[in-house]
Amino acid sequence: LSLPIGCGSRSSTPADGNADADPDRPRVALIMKSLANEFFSTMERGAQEHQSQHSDQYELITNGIKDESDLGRQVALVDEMVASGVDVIVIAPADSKALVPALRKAKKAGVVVVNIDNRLDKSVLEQENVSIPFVGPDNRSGAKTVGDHLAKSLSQGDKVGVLEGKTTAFNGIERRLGFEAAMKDAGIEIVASQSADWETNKANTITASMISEHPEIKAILAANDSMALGAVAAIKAAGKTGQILVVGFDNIGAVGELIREGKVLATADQHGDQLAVFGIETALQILGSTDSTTDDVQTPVDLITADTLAP
Amino acid sequence: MNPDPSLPTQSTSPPVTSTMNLRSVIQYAGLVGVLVLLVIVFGSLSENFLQWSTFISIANQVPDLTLIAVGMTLVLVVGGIDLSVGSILAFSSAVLGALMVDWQWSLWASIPFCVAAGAACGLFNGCVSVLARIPSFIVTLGMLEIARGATKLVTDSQTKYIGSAVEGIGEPIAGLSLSPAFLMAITAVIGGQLLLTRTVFGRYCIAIGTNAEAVRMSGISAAPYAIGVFVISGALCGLAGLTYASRLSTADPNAAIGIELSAIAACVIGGTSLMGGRGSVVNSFLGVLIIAVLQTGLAQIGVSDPMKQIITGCVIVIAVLLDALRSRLDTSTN
Amino acid sequence: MNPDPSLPTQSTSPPVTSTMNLRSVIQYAGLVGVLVLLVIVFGSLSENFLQWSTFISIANQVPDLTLIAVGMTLVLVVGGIDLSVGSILAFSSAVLGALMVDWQWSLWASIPFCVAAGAACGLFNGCVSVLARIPSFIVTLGMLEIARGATKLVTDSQTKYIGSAVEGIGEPIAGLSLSPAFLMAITAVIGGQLLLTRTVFGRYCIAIGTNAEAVRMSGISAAPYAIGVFVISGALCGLAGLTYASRLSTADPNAAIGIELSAIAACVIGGTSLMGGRGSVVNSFLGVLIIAVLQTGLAQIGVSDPMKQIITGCVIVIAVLLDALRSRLDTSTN
Amino acid sequence: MTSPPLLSVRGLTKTYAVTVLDDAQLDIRPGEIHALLGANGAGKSTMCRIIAGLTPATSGEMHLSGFPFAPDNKTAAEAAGVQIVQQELNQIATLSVAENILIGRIPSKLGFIQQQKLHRHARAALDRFGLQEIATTTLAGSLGIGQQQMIEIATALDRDCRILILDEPTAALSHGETETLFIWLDQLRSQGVGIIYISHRLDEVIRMTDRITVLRDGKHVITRDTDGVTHDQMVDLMTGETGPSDPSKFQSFAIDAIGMRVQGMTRGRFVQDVSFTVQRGQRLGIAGLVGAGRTELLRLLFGADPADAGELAIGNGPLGKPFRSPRHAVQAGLAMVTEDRKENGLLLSQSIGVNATLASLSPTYSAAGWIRRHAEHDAAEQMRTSLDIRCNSVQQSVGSLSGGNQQKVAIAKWLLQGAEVFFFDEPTRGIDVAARRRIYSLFDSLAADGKSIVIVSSDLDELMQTCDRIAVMSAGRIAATFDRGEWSEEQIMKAAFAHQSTAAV
Ligand SMILES: Nc1ncnc2c1ncn2[C@@H]1O[C@H](COP(=O)(O)OP(=O)(O)OP(=O)(O)O)[C@@H](O)[C@H]1O
Ligand SMILES: Nc1ncnc2c1ncn2[C@@H]1O[C@H](COP(=O)(O)OP(=O)(O)OP(=O)(O)O)[C@@H](O)[C@H]1O
Ligand SMILES: O[C@@H]1[C@H](O)[C@H](O)CO[C@H]1O
Ligand SMILES: [Mg+2]
Ligand SMILES: [Mg+2]
Repeated sequence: LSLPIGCGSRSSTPADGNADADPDRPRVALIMKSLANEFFSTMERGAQEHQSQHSDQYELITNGIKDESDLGRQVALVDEMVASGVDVIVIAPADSKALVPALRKAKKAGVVVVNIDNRLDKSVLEQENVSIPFVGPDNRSGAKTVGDHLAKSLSQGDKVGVLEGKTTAFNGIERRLGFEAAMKDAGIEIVASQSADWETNKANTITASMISEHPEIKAILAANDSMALGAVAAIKAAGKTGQILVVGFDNIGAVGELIREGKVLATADQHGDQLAVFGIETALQILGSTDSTTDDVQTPVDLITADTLAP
Repeated sequence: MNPDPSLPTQSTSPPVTSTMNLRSVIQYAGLVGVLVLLVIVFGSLSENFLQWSTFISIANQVPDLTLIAVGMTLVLVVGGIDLSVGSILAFSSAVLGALMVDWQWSLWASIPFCVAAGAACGLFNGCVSVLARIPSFIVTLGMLEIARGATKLVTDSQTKYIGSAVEGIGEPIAGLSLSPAFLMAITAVIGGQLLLTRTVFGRYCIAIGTNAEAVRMSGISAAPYAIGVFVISGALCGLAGLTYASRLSTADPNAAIGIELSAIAACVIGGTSLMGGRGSVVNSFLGVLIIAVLQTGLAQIGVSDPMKQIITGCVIVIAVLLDALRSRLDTSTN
Repeated sequence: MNPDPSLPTQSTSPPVTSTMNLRSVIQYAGLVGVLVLLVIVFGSLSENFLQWSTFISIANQVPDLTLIAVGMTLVLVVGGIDLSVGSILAFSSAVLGALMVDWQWSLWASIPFCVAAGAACGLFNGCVSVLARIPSFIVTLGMLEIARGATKLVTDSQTKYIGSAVEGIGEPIAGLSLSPAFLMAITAVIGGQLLLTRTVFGRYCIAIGTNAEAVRMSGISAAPYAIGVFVISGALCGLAGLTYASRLSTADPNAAIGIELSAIAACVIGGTSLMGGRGSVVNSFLGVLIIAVLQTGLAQIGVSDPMKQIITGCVIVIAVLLDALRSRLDTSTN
Repeated sequence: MTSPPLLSVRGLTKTYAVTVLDDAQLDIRPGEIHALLGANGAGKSTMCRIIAGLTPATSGEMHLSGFPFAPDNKTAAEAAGVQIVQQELNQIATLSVAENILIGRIPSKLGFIQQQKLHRHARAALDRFGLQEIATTTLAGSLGIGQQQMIEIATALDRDCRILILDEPTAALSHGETETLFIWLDQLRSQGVGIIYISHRLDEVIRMTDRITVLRDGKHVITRDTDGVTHDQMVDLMTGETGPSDPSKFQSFAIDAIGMRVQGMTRGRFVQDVSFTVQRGQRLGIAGLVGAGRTELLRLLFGADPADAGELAIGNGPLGKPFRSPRHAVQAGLAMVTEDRKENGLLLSQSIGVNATLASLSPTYSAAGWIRRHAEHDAAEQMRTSLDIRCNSVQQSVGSLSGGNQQKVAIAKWLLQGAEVFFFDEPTRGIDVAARRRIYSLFDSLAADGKSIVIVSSDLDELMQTCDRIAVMSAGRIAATFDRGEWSEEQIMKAAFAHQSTAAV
């Protein structure tokens, strides 16, 4: 069940007051996905801050969609941004495959395109015969790091549950694979693995029933922090706080608190606020150079635990 | 006049003898039957289903939807619809979160404002739709967007972690093993049912939903009642915002997206007419329970997500279908 | 009887002389006014809005919603509602994807099956709701889940990349600068309008939505018409699945979630009654355009996301409000 | 004249919750008008609905021209030559008059409506029945119910038939239209059509019909020639008891105190500059043709529609602004039994009890917002007895009552509420003779209580029988006012046509 009217797109005024004064500055469109996730509001804020410090270099317009499923709208946004004459599109695609044709058209129209956060599907890129640089983290190894850290607190033979992200998002799949690898290495069994679509409330419901179906579960591995929040609440409701560990991914503000309180064991910081910035910088570089082929840029992922957080 | 082709004869050949009460009692029995059936099915499919922990987990989930469904029943009875419930819930819990986190208010000081925020949204819905006479579908669809936008403004689009200060609402009261949230929901159900069946207010709501013009021509001004119902729905969404926040310990700007369809489904499963004039709060509650048991059960038996959706869809249709067949049987043998 | 409190007097005092057509022509003028207003506002706020490319990008987006809104108008006219449109769209495009990718069928061989898949879902909706006489709200809510689940089964919950084979539908025909998708949508609008206003089928649909019992009393069996309308809606969702797939070059299992509310909003903005018996396909199309222009305009002028939602909500309410005020003015000066 | 029956009905039984038709029989000969008589709820409409294929019989058999006849639906009955005009209106408000007339057989080519053919045909059907002033493109919903009724009759007459059933066709018609109808009935009779005619207006029955069949509680009582049967005998046959012969010796209760004053009330072209005064205890009748604006006038006075101009006062007070809403009118002491009970009088799907107490729930049947359920139930029971509402219980939904009994519930609502001035718009529409007398004596007792009563009726006899004064409306104006003793049917009809020619239609 879901919500209406695709009002979900977001944009912000160019942070620079006299945006129109300098027609030579390139216009950069940042197209994000699910605004139902604060990961992206953090991302947006990071980008805006960067822009205000470099307002002489580019103009920024940001948009997003209401949730991960609003794919049609994201494709439309690409069209609209091309229509409104932007020079650069930095995009976190909601779907690894479906965005490729639209982005190919954008490139054909002379727009520089950079892919961030969620990697576009390699085979589709090949079939469409486009190359789009990816700027983002290695989600699988990031998730593996989190999983490995969790494994230290568990013992061999323990049972855990996994909350997957959207099944159509490449980074969600990668994180699941990372979790699985870590558990396999430590000899821990995954007894339940379901997608909660990156959402808090869905994760809450699913975790609650995972716990009553598998009372022996020792930990929940959530592919992002929104879902980790839902898991923590479900564990609390079942009266098992402390008995079931939770790990997440993203390091959103709300989770920092939970880590300090010990309700979440660890998360991965993929520097969401910098992710768009990396993308924008890469795009501006391409714009400035004559060489049109660019390599992917891997951004850092850091493990966050109570120890790494300043008290 | 006769709005659903699927009910072509309802208005002109109502069941002969059945009174409102009798009808809804029969319906009640049918719903309990469906519920029991679901519990048995899930109990036999999953060894861990028939356990106290499952019931606790269901009891934890239902307060939000129950509170909303109570208000929705009333709104449907007067012949309106409220699509904005999810956004109002989110807005109220955002207000709660802002007060408790940013302003450091206590829970008790914040609750009235949380509920008032919901009631205010409901007042807007009611006033615009009733006084300007535009379909509540559109007004509340507008509010769905507006309140969601306001929520994001209030929370700055960030999930606000409130923490243990709000958790008490969702935790079992010592000795009772029921949480205040659950008790609030039950109170709302009982209060709503009494309001609808025993008070002048409720009677007028039913009358307005049946034939607003006849009510007007009886010298009763419908507006205060119709508006009142939207305010009640809004206030209950405010309460639901509180229970939601307490369940997740956070004020989540994306809370309860899409809950309107679940709430309406619960009401219709419970026999409330989308055309107004007919509804039972208790039966809507049973509708909520059916949905909750179905959700929890399906999650526990671990069928795949696609199958889960297919089964959910089928059960919704079948629940109403059974009810329709049964009531047709009643009428014809009666 | 009188289902929305916001319209208490409508049924008893219809405008004195205005015929159906006159009424919808007036409405048409009002909608065009709103549309022009929006274009002017956005044109003055964003220098890039009033450009050919903006209009092309709007024309690219509207086919899906237009096709669905045409079917929705018909369904609303007979007094039903179809919540399953988004899921049916997704299911049809999944069928298309499976045939073209897994079975390597050509586009032309696959299209009939894509449309048939949609029509079959519509047939189910129609048969269950009309024959078993249960509200179409519930049946299509069930179908919303069922078809979505089926979509995930067909696509294995993965986005299916179809590629250039399907893109032709969305690309401008040489010399016309309009895509087949857009032409299909326009054809559906014109065809739907003719169907509703010029054919016996359409008149019966209006009659059924107005007073199904009277239609039965006239010796006409309502079922084939009511079912037919759901089949048409399903088939149009199938076509929308095609245009959606061609726009994205993929079959996306999460396609068009929530589009039902947008489609219904478009219809209601266009003056279609949720109570049945009144509607205009052309005006629904204007509703679609208003929504699309609003979306595109807001994306271009760069307000923040929360403000965007608030503005969207307000515009929806105001559009209908203006219309209500205007038509009240018409009636009273008449 | 004993030609073999065109239609014969034997052993017809219909059971809902209770048996409403019990082994009933009927014979219709070609070329006769056959009255079907019975009290409200006797089963007349049910019998006709079975013959017309609208509802199945529980048991029994029918023969048409000697062949077994058991129509599954209306279309089958029509194909066999049976047409019905039902008691309740069945116009589709959002379709044009032409489409309503031709519904089920709209001329079309490849599914497309042939507009010209459609309107030409409808025009002819209306013209033939003297309805020149109704445009075929008008939406049916924008017509008054009298005009809608005429369209339904025109629709039936437009189709060829061997059996024509008219279920209270004149209930909403006034004199002129009724005469037009009768001319048509005579013509059909001479063409050999068998006509079943239901009416509670017994004078019409005596004047028009050849034979009568009386039903009582669903059972056949008698079939005989109309010739020689008197008004009172018919009533006795219907009620099964020998009642007092027409009791209504008129008595005036008017006292010299003003009940209501109305000055210059105007709304568009429907009501123009209407002024009158009703004394307390006085009964003022308002006569006029269909569409003369009588209903509009009452609605206007009751605050249901906004007025363009005018003033009024309840009781002796100074004239004041018209009421802004029915609520204000009711608070000031008005009550109005509406003409169209289905549309704006009753909550059809609710019980008799709920309907009866609707206007008086607060404060009479509630305390601190809570409904006093026993008091409410008792009140409903009391109304059931005093108005003789035929029902299984007061819990029964009003929609399942016979038309006449529905009307009684609509009246009960206002009796429980109480008021100083009562408006009755077509109060006996569809009400049987016995109940009608009960309502007349109700007028008497209200008047005796010092209440003022304004009665709109298309049944001139009714007005002449019950009223102290009669005002005649014509095209929105009061054309003449007569006191008892001064009026004659001729004068009233003349006044009714007074402004007719000048009225823009
Ligand atoms: N659909 C129904 N369900 C239950 N009872 C019904 C239904 N229709 C009619 N009845 C009952 O059948 C009885 C006969 O009704 P019917 O309408 O035939 O009476 P009638 O003779 O036409 O009376 P009237 O003069 O008031 O029109 C009534 O008691 C009525 O309540
Ligand atoms: N709401 C309305 N809109 C347009 N025309 C109306 C409306 N109500 C009544 N009319 C028209 O106004 C005229 C007066 O109608 P009204 O119902 O007052 O007449 P009446 O004398 O009571 O006759 P009837 O027997 O038809 O009720 C009629 O021509 C009717 O069609
Ligand atoms: O990487 C992001 C975040 O982890 C977010 O929580 C969901 O969307 C993903 O793409
Ligand atoms: Mg009858
Ligand atoms: Mg009248």
